[in-house]
Amino acid sequence: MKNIFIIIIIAAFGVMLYPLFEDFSGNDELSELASFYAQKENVEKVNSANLVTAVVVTYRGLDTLGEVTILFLAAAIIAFSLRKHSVERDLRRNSEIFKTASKVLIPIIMMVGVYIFMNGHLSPGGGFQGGAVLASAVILMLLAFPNIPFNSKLFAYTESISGLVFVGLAAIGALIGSGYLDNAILPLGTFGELLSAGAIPVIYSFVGLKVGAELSNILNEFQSVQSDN
Amino acid sequence: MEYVALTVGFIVIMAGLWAIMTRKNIIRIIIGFSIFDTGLHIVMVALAYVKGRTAPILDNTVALDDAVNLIVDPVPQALVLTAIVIGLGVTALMLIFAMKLHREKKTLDIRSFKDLKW
Amino acid sequence: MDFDLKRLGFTLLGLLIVLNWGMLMSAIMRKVGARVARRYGIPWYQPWIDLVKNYALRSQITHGIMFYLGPVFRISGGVGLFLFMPMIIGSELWMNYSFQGDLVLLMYFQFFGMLGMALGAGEGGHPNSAIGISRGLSQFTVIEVPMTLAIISLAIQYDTLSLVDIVKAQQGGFQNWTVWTNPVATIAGMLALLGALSHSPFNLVKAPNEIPIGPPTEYHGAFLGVLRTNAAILHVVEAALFMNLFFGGATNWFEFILKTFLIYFWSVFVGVVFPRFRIEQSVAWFLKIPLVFGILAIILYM
Amino acid sequence: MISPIHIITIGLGGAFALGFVSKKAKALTTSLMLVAIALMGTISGSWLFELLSGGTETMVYTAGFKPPYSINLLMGLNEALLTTMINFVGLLGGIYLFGNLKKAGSHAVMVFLVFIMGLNVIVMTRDAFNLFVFMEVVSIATAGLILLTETGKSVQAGFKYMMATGIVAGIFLLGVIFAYYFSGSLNIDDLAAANITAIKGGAVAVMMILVALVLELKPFPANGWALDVYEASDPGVAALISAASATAFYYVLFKVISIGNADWYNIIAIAGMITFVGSNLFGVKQDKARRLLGYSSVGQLGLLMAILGLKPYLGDKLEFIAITILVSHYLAKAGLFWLAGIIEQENIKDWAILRRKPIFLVLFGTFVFALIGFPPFPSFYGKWELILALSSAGQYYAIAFILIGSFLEGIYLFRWLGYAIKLDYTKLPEIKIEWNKVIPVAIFGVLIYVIGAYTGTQMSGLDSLCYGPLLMIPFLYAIDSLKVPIKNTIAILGVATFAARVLPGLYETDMLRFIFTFIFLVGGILTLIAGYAYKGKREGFYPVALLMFVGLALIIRASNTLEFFYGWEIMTAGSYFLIIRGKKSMPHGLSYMLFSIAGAYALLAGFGLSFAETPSIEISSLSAITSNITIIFSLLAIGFMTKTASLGLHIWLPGAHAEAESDVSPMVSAILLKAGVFGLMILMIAMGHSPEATNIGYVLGWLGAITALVGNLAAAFQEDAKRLLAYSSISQLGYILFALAMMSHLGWMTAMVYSINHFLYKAILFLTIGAVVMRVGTHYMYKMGGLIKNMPMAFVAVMIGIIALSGVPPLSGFAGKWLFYNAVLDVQWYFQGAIVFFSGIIAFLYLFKLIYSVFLGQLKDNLRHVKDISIWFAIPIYTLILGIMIFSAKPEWVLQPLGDMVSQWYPNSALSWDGGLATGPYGYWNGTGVMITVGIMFMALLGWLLLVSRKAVKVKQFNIVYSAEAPQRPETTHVSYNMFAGYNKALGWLVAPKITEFWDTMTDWVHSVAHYGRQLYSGNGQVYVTYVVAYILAIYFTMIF
Amino acid sequence: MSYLLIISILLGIIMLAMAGIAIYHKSQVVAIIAAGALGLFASVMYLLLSAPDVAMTEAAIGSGLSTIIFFYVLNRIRTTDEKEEQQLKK
Repeated sequence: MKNIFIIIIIAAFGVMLYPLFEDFSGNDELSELASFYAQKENVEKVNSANLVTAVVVTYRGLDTLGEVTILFLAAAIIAFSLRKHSVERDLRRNSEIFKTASKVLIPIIMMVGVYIFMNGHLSPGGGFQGGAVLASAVILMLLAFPNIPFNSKLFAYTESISGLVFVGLAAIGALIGSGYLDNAILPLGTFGELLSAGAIPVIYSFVGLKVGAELSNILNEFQSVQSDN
Repeated sequence: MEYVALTVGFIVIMAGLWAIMTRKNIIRIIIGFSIFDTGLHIVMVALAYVKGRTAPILDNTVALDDAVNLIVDPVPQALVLTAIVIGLGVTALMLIFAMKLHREKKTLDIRSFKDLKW
Repeated sequence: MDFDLKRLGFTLLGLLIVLNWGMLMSAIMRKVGARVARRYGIPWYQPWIDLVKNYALRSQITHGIMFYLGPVFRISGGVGLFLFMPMIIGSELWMNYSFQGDLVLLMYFQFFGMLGMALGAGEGGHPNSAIGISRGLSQFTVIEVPMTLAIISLAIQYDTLSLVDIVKAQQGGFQNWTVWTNPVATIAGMLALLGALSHSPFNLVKAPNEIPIGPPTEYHGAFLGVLRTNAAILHVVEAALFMNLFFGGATNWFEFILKTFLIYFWSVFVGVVFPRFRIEQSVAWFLKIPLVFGILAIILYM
Repeated sequence: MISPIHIITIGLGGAFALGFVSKKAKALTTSLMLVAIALMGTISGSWLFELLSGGTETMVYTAGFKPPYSINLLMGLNEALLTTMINFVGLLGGIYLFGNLKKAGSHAVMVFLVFIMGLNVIVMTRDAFNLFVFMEVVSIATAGLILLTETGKSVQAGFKYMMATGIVAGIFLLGVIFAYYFSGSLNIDDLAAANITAIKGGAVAVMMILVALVLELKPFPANGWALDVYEASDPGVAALISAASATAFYYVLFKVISIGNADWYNIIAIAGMITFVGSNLFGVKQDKARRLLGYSSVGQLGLLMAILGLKPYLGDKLEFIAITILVSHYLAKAGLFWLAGIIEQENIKDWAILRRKPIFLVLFGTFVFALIGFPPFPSFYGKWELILALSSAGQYYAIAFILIGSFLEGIYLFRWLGYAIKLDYTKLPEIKIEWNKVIPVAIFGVLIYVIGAYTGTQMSGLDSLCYGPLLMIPFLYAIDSLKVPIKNTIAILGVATFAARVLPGLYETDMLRFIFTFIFLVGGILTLIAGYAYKGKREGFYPVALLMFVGLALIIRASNTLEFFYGWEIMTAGSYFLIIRGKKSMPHGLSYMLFSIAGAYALLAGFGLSFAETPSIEISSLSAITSNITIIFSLLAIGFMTKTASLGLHIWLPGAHAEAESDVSPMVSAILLKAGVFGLMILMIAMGHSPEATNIGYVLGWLGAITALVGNLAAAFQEDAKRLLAYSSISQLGYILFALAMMSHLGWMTAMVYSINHFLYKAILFLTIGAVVMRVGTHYMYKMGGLIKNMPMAFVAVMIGIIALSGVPPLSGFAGKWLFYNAVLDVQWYFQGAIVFFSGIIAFLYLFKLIYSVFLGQLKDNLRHVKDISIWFAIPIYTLILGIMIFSAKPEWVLQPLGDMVSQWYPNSALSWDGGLATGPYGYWNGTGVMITVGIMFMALLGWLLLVSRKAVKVKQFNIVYSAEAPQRPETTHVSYNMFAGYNKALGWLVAPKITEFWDTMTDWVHSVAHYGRQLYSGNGQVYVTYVVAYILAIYFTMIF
Repeated sequence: MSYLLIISILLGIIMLAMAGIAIYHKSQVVAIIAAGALGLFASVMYLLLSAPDVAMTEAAIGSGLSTIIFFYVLNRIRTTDEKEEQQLKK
C-alpha cells in the first residue's frame, strides 16, 4: 500500500522530469560561456591546456575551495566524532606475498598519483584524482602493514599546509593579481608545458596533497574504528 | 548518445529515490543516495556533450585556434568533478551516522529510529 | 429652590393623612380577609393600638449601627417616595416635592428603602432574615420587568417621563385614563402591582404566619413601629403611584381615597383567591404573562 | 576597506591553520577560532558601517574575469547586514559553546569556523553552483555540529537531516545544471535576465532551484527533520541553525527568487503562510521546550517566506518588514535556545526554574514578547508595516493567515511564559551559571531593545515620547531589590509627574482625553497608594504596573493609529504581567493574553484596512473612510470589545480580575477596562456617523444589553467576592457599550457618566474587598460574615459603593440611570433599554449578597480578631468616596462639561440646565435638590427613631430569635451560599456557561487538530524524505496547473 | 557513430541492472559492489561522452573510495554483530 504511494510519487517525479527531457535537444555548439573559455586569447590568459582544469582551478576556483573544504569538513567531523571510540588496531597478519607486493606497489601508486595532479593542467586528471590515488596507496599500506603506526600528525600537517597554501595563493591573487584565485600571479609559462598555467599546477598539486591527506585520514579513522566496541 | 545518457541518468535518479524511499536498511538507503548522485552526474555530463566533439583538452589533436569548434563543454564537467567529491564527503558522513545509529540500537532498520517525533 | 414652610406644612399634613389612611386600609383588608375566611377579625382600630404598643415597648435591643439604620433607610424610602409623588392634581401644594424628579427617580427611590432594610436586617445576624431578603430581592427584580415595560409604554404614549405630566394628560373625563387609552400597559402594570404589594400569591417574601421569617421577626419595639409606619405609608403611596399612572390621578382627597382603596383591593382580591407561589415560580411567572403584556404594550405604541 | 572575499581567507585559512596548533592546547584552539570569527565579523561589520554611511556596494570578482565567466560575490547593504548578523551570532555562539568545542577538540572547532564561513559565502555569492557548493559545506558542517553532543537522539536527528538535505541538494543541483543548459550561464543575475521559465524545461529547472531553497527553509509539512534537529542538537547549535543558518538561507531565497516568474511569489507566499499557520498550530500541542522552539522557528521562517512571496504587494517596504522580523527572530530565537541550554529543562513546565534567577525570566519574557511582535521590539514595527502594506494591496487572505498564525504562536509562547512565571520551582534544581553561556543571552537581550528603539526612530509617525516614559521600567527594575515603600513612592511620583505634565490645559482643549487621563493616571496614583500596605519587596510589581500606566498614557496621547497601537500593546503587556501575578492566575493570565492578542490583531487589521482606504495613519483620518466601513468598524470594535469584555469576549475577565492581587484588581477593573471604552469612543467619534456604523451600533447595543444582563445574573450566583465584582464589571461595561452604541447626545452622556462612576465605585469596591481579602485570607463570601464589627471603615465604603453602583438616588449612580432613561426613549431602543433596566435591578441581588455575606450576619469564630482594612487602602478608598459624594451633590459640575464635550459630536437636542435642575426630552431631575431632600428626611427620621428607641440595648451576637441549630454551619448550608437558589432555578439557564463552553470547544478543536496533525511527523527519516519529494511534486503540479 | 550509440545503450542497460542489484540484492556486499560497478560503468559512459576528467574522478572517487568506505563501515557493523552473537551464545 505504502509502496503504491511511493510508486505514484516516483512516477510523478518522472512526469516532472519529462519537460527537461523534452526540451533537451543536445548541443550543436558550445554555450557562450564555454566558447569564451575556449577562445584563444582567453586560453592564453590562463594558459592551461586542460580546460576542465582551467575551469576548476581558476574560473570556478571558489567552488574548488568549497569542495576542498567539504572533504576537510568530512575528515574533521569523522575525526572528532570517531576519536572517542577508537582504540586498538586490528592485528591480523597478512600474507608475505601481499606484503612484498605492497612494498613494491605503494611507491609506484604514489608516483602515479603525484603525476596525475602535477599534470592536471595538461592532461586529464588533477588534484582530486591524484589525491584519490595517493589515498589508495595509503589504504594498501594500512591493509598490508596494519601494525605500522599511522602518522596522523604528518597527514594533518600536510593537510593544513596544503590548505593554507591554497588559501594563501588565492588571497595573494586578490592582493596583487586581478582577483581572488587569479592564477596569473605566477608566470604563465609556455602553453602545454609542465611549468605553465601560472599558479594552476601549484594549486592543483597542493589540492592533490590535501585531498590525499584528507582521504587518508578518513580511511584511517574508519580503519582504526573497526575493532572497537 | 547524449539522449541515452540523459534517459539513463533520469532513470538512475528515480531508482535512487526509490531505494531511499522504500528500503528499510540504512546502508541500502545510503546506497540509494549514492545511486541518486551517480544519476545526477550522468545527467550533468550528458548536458555537456556536443555532438561528435572531443574532450576539452587542448593537446596535439585539438588546435588552439579552432578549439571552440572542436571540444565539448568543459563547464558541466568541472561541476561534476566538484559534485563527485562532495558526494563522497556526504556519503562518508552518512556512513558515520549509520555506524553510530547501529551502535545505539544494534540494528539498521530505519523504522526503529523514531525517538524523535511530533 | 423654592423652599418654603407652607409647602413643607402641606406635605407633612399629606403624610399624616396617608399614614392614617394606610393604617385604616390595612385594618379593613385584614377584616375582609378574616370575613372571607369566616373569622371575626380585628377591630378597625387595631393598627393604631399596635403602633402605640410598639413604640412604647420597653425592652428594645439593637445589634449595631446598621441594625439601627435599617429601619431609617426603610422609612426614608417610603417617605421619600411620598415626597416625590404628586398627590392631588390641580393643587400646587399637594404636589409635594415632585418637581425635583420624575418617574425614573421614583422607580429608583423604591430601592432605597429596600436596600436599607436588607442591610439592617442583615446585621441582625438572623439567618432567616437573609433568606427573606434574598427572596424579596429576587421577586422584586422580576416585578420590575413588566413594570418598566409598562412605564416605557406610558412614556412613549405621553412623550414624557414626568409623572405630573402623565397625570395631567389624563384629566378631563375618565375616558382619558390610561386604563382605557393604554389597556395593555395597564394590565402589565397591575400585574406588577400584585408583586409589589407582596400579597398572596407573592407573599412568600413575608410569609407572615407560618414561620418566623423575614425582617419583622428580628425587629421589635420602636424599630417595628417604624417599619409598621412605613408599611402603612408605602401601601398607600404604591397605590397612589398606580392611580397616577393608570387611573387618572386624584383631584381631591376623596377621589384619592377611593381610588387607592380600589387599587389596593385588587391585590387583596387576587391574594384571597390564589395560593402562594414558591420563589422560583413567582420569578418565572412574572417573566411570562406580565412580560408578554409589557412587550405588547411597547409594540403597540412604538 | 578589506575585500569581503577575505572573510573566506580568514575562515578557511583559520580552519586550516588550526591544524598546526597542538591538539592539547584546546582552549587556545577555541580562542583562536573566536578571534577568526571576530575578524570576519569586523570585515562584514566595517562594510555595514561603510554602506550605512553612504558607501557604495561592491562586487568581488574572482580569477580576474568578470561574471559569468567566473564566480562573483556581492557586498551590498543586505549582505553586509546579514553577514554581520551571522558573524556576530557565530562569535557569541562560539563563546556559548566554548566548553563543548574545547572538549570536542580542534576538529570540531574547525567545523564550527567553516560553518560560519560557509554561511557568509552563501549570503554573498552570486553564482548558482557556488551556492550549491557552499550550501553543501553548510549542511555538512551542520551535520557535524549536531554530532557535537552525541546522544542517540542527536545522531538520529543528524541522519534525518542528512537524508533530507541530500535530496534537496540533489534537486538543487539538477535545477542548476539544467538552468545552465537552458540559459548558458550560472550567474544568478544572468539567470534572472535569461527568463528561461518561458521554456517548459527551463521552468522545471527554475522550479527545482527554488523549491530546493524553499525546502532549506523547512516548509511545513516537509520539515519533520528540522524539528528533530532543533530538538536533539545542542541548544547552542540549534541557536546557530535557527539564527544564523535560517538568516542565510532566507537571504538566498531572497536573492534567487528573481530567476522565477511572477507566479513564484504567489507560490512562496502560500507555502510560507501554510508553514506559518501549520507549524504554529502543531506547536500548540508541544510540551518539549526545544522542539517547541523548533516549531516556532519553522513558523517564523514561514512568515518570512510569506513576506518574501508577498513582495509584489509590499513594494519598497519589503526590506524593512523582512529585516525587522528577521532580526527579531534572530535575536529572540538564538536567545531562547541559549536559555534552553542554560537551564537544561526539557519540559516547558519545568521552565519555572527560571525564577531561581529572575533575570533569566526577564530575558525569557523579552524574547517571547519580541517573537510575538510587541513593542518596543523590531517585529512590532515589521508586523505593523506588513499589515498596512498588505491591506493597501487588498491582500486580505494573507492578513488573515498571518494574524491567525501569530495568534497560534501566541498560544503556546504565552502558555509557556505562564508556566515559567507561575509554576512551582522549588523542586527543581539550581541553575548552573556558566558565564560564557549567560553573556551571549544577556547581550542579545539588551540588543533586542536597542534595535527595537532604533527601529522606532526610523518609523514615521512615532513620537519620541512613546518610548521615553518606558525608561521608567528598566529603572524600576534596577531598583527592584529595594523595599516597597521606596519603590511605591517612586512609582507614584513617576505617574504623578506624568499626570502633572499631561493634565494641565487638557481640560480646556480636550475634555475627552482629560477625563480618561484623569481616570488612568489619577486612578493609577490612588490605587498605587494602596501598595504601601504591602510588606517586603514585592518583586517585579512596579515595573509592570508602570508599564501598564505608560501604555494607558500613550493611548491617550496617540495622535495616529501607530502610536495608539503601540500604547495598546504596551498596556496589554503590562496588564498581563499584573494579572498573572495573582496566586492562581496562570490560566487566566493566558486567556487574558490570548483574547488581548486576538483583539489587538483585530485592531491591527482594522487599522490596516483604514490605512488602505485613506493612505494616512492619523486617527482623524478614520472619519474620511468612505467604503468598507462595515468591516473596518467591526474589526476595530471587536478589538476594543475584547478589552471591555463584551459578551462572547468576556471569559478572560472573571478569573483575571478575581485572582489578581488586592490592589491590582482595581487597576485592571476600574482603570484598564476604560481603555477599551476610550478606544470605542475614538472609533465612534471618527466613524460613528456613517449609516453602516449606525447599523453596527444597533447590534452593539443589543450586545451591550445582553452583556449587562448576563454579567449581572452571573454575578448574583458567585460565591467568590472578587469574582462577583468581576462579573459586575462585565455588566457595567455592557451598559457603557450599550450607551455608546446609541450614538446620541444623551447616550454618550450616559456612557461618560457610567465610565466615571464605574471608575469610582468599582475602584472603591475592589480596593475594599481586596483589603478585606488580605485580612481574612479568603475570597469566599460564605467564609466571611459579620465583619461590620471589625471593619466599620470597609463596611461604610462598600455600602456607599453599592448604593452608587445600584443607581439608587441620591448618589451619583442615579445620574447615569436618569440619563439612560431619557437616552433610551430618545433613540427608541425600548426593549434593549428594558433589558438593561432589568439587569440593573438584578444588580441588587449581588450587591446585597456582597455586603450581607461579608459584613453582616454572624461573625465567624476564626475572624473574631481581624483588624480593619489597612490605612493605605482606606486612603484611596475614602478619597474616591469623596469624589462620589461631590459628584452626587453637584452632578451638574460634571454633567454640564460633559454635555458640552459630547455636543461636539452629537449636538445637544433637549437636555437643558437650570441651576441644579436638569430637563431632558422626557423628564427632569434635580440632583442637588434630591440630595438635600433625602438628607433632611433621613436625618429627621433618624432623629425620630433615636428618640423612640433611646432605651435600646446593644446585645451580643447570638442574641437572636432562633429556634433551630447553632448559626455556625458548614458552607453548603450557609445562608449566603447559593443565596439566590430560587432565582437560579428560574433564570440560571441564562448564565449557563455557553460561551465558556464555546471557547473551550474551540480550544479542544485546536488541540485535537494539533494532536492528530502532528502525527504527520512520524519520526521516520524515510517518511520525511517522502514528504520532501512529495512537497516538490506538489509545488510542481501547483505550478503547472 | 551508431556503434557508439549501441554501446551506450548497452551500458545504460547494464547500469540499470546494476542499480537494480544494488537496491534489491539480498547481500549487502553484493549491493555495495553493484553500486560501485554502477559508478565504473558510468565512468565508461563519461569517456564516451568525451569527459575523461570526470571519468577518472568517478572511477577513483565515486566508485573506488566510496566502495572502500562502505566496506569499512559494513565490516565494522558486522564485527559488532558477530561479537554480539558470540556474547549471546556465551
